[in-house]
Amino acid sequence: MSAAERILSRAVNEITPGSIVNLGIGLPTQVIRYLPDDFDVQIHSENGILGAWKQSPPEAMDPFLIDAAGAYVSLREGASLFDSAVSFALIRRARLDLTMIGAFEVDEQGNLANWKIPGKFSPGIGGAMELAQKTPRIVVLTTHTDKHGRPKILKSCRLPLTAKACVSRIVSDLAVMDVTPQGLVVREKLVEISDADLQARTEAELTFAA
Amino acid sequence: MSAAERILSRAVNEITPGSIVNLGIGLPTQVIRYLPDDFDVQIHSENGILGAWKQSPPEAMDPFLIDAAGAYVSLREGASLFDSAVSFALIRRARLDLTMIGAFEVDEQGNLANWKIPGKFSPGIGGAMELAQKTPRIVVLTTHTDKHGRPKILKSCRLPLTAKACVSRIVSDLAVMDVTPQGLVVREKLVEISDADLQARTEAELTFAA
Amino acid sequence: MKKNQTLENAIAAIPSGAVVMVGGFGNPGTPFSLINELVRQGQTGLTIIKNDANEPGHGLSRLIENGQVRKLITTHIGLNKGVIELMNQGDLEVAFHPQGMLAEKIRTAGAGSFGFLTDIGIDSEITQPEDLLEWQGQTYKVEMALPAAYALIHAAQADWIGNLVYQGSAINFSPLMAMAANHVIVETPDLGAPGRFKPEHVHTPGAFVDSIVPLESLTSEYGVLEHHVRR
Amino acid sequence: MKKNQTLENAIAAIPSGAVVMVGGFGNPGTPFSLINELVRQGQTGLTIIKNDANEPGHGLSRLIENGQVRKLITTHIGLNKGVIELMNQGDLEVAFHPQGMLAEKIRTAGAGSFGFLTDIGIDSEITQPEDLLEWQGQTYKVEMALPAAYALIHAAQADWIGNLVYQGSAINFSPLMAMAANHVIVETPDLGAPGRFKPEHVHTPGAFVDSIVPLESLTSEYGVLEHHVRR
Repeated sequence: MSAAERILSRAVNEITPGSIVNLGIGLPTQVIRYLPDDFDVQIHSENGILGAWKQSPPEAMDPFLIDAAGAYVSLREGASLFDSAVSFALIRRARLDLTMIGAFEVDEQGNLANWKIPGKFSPGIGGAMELAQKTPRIVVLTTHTDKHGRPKILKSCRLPLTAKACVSRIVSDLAVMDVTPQGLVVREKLVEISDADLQARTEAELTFAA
Repeated sequence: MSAAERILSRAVNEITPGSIVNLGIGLPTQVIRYLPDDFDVQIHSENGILGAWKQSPPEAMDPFLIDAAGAYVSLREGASLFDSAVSFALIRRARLDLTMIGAFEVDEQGNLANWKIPGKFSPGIGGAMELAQKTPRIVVLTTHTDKHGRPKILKSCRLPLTAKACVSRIVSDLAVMDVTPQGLVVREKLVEISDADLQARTEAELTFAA
Repeated sequence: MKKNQTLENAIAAIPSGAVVMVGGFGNPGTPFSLINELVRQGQTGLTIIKNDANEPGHGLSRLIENGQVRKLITTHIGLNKGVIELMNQGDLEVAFHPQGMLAEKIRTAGAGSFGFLTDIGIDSEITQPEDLLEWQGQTYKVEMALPAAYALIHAAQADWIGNLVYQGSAINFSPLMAMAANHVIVETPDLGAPGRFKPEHVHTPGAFVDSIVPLESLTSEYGVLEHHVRR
Repeated sequence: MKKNQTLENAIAAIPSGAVVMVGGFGNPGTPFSLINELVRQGQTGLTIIKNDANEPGHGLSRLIENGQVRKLITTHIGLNKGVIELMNQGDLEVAFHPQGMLAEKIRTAGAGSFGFLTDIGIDSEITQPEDLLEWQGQTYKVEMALPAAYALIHAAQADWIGNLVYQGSAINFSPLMAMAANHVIVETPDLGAPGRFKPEHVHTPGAFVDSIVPLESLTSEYGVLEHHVRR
């Protein structure tokens, strides 16, 4: 299993039946492929969809129906379509139960940075800030380290924040960690790895649940 | 012809083809009965209708479709229905061409008072303030004097204003008057009446067009 | 997720003293069945937000006549002499707003915002000096958002997950209140399975709705009011 | 009243230097034909308000690549490296807003209001001290309304008097922009007579629309983008 597959196959278990879930651009939108076809969930897409579902077969693909990442989606029974003001009203009114979102950096206070690398990457903030600030539960999906092997899970974010103290849980390719008042607590490991080795790949201090 | 009939049958000529018109509670909503069936106009009702039309026959009456006065209306081809926020957005964005509205008092500066008689009558302001303040053209339909024979067309309104300097034209049961920078100018008389007699029933100073 | 509820349980969620929005402009959109159950259960000290007070003996007027309402936030009660009298006697506190301002205050709460800047009524007696804001060289009136704990809504049609469709002029305040209240209770005579609506025809997405009460049929109070028929 | 216009005449109404809103999130809702005509006519110094810049060689990106845009007010241009480069070189001024704030700023203009009070991004680097307002004991960020002289909109269906129906995820910013712009220009491949829509299915009431350009058919740029199909 690739790192991405490990993250996605674990992340799908974060979705509880009956919930309303936003999937951010990148890894999160791919979680939808891991959901059973009859699973009771409504996927929200910031561009005005409640009830988005998996990609249609090519002959049924609707060029006027995409998710926030530009992928062609289908609609479930009971779906609704609306304008961007209603879509973000739904976000700001905390009618979502869960948002899964990517990260450049996340830290032990639950701060999230995922929109700007000053001087390098600043394509705009999209819907991330409102999702991060207003969704009751944020689960970050991220590789544990960047492509150079440097930790992405930090003591304190160095990049401009998307939102403060917003993250509840981190699902990396190595472990599942919760943000708690006592810092990051490792709940599960997704690979064979020692506590010391996991800590070595993490800047934040980890607590290992008994 | 009664006073009301004189006002209504003259008022209907204020509606130009292709226009969007709001009819206020009272005399104005009755103007709709005087419009030819094929007349090109869209009647706006503040409770969320564009394209309201005459009362349906009893067998076709829809209890879920009323105008702002509570009367059962029908819809024309091309009608649309929307919520109260959109309805008043349309008003505040000045997408109406004309509002016909009733008055307790109107004055020579075009000030309008039609919502409150302190100590006597204050049932709330409804949609009047936004209609009066934001419609490009306001035509007041009113009897020239009140039921005690006192002038309703004044030098300066004494009641709390609905909106300042908003009225373009007054259609009374006696005359049609325009609000101009030089004060009220009589454009037409709707009954046989001398200039002096009309002035005697009017507190504001009238100018008689040549 | 099925949001179906009995009438009794749905209304029992509302405590005395609650702030409750009620949809409807005149009869259309008024959730008579939900209001009647609130009358039956007897919660008191309520603050009600509704465009109007309905007409004597009907809808919201019943709740007011029964002494359950402490404060009414509204736009116009001209069709209800009884409620005007209660207001004039000091037995009912009434706050009036221009209709579009009431709609926009509710919608602002529904958008998760806290207020908006307007010029409506800015030089009229409805504006107090403390409502005025000087900002970037201009003067505005600040209208604060108007949220509520509960909303009572009538929908022509619904599905189990809360998608709503309204009818005729019964849309009015309902979609705005469904966005603005923390707990949204809907009555409908026509409840069905998800998939019954084309997604672009849904007026209120199900995410805004908490419980749905199916009505067996519409009683006569939902019908044509004879005194509003022009002869 | 018929609002039909030719493509050429509709776009000729827009002068150089104008502020123009453009509907669409990604491809859906982007009025490619109206944009292409604006490229052909060559108006310059435009300020464009659009969620994104489309992808290189398509839609808004063509207008930007052609040097006609002075300033872009947007939320995310991550799918357009060429436009990011123009921004980084200083050849294009870009102002970013969180997506829901952009939507709400446009909608606020569309509601005839002047600004709103929010807490989004209030303690982030997108907020400057001069954006903050102390009001009734709380601190808010003031977001001002964002109006425009013109809006370019794609509708799936329309009628002669301007009633619009959108399709799929192509609704997005379009109804908000139709409310917010002073002069609203719509393209549609499916224009018909009034009466074709059920009144409760209309997304944008005709009163907000000024001119309608019928399209003979939809060109390939309205179709599926192969590189967004997951294999």
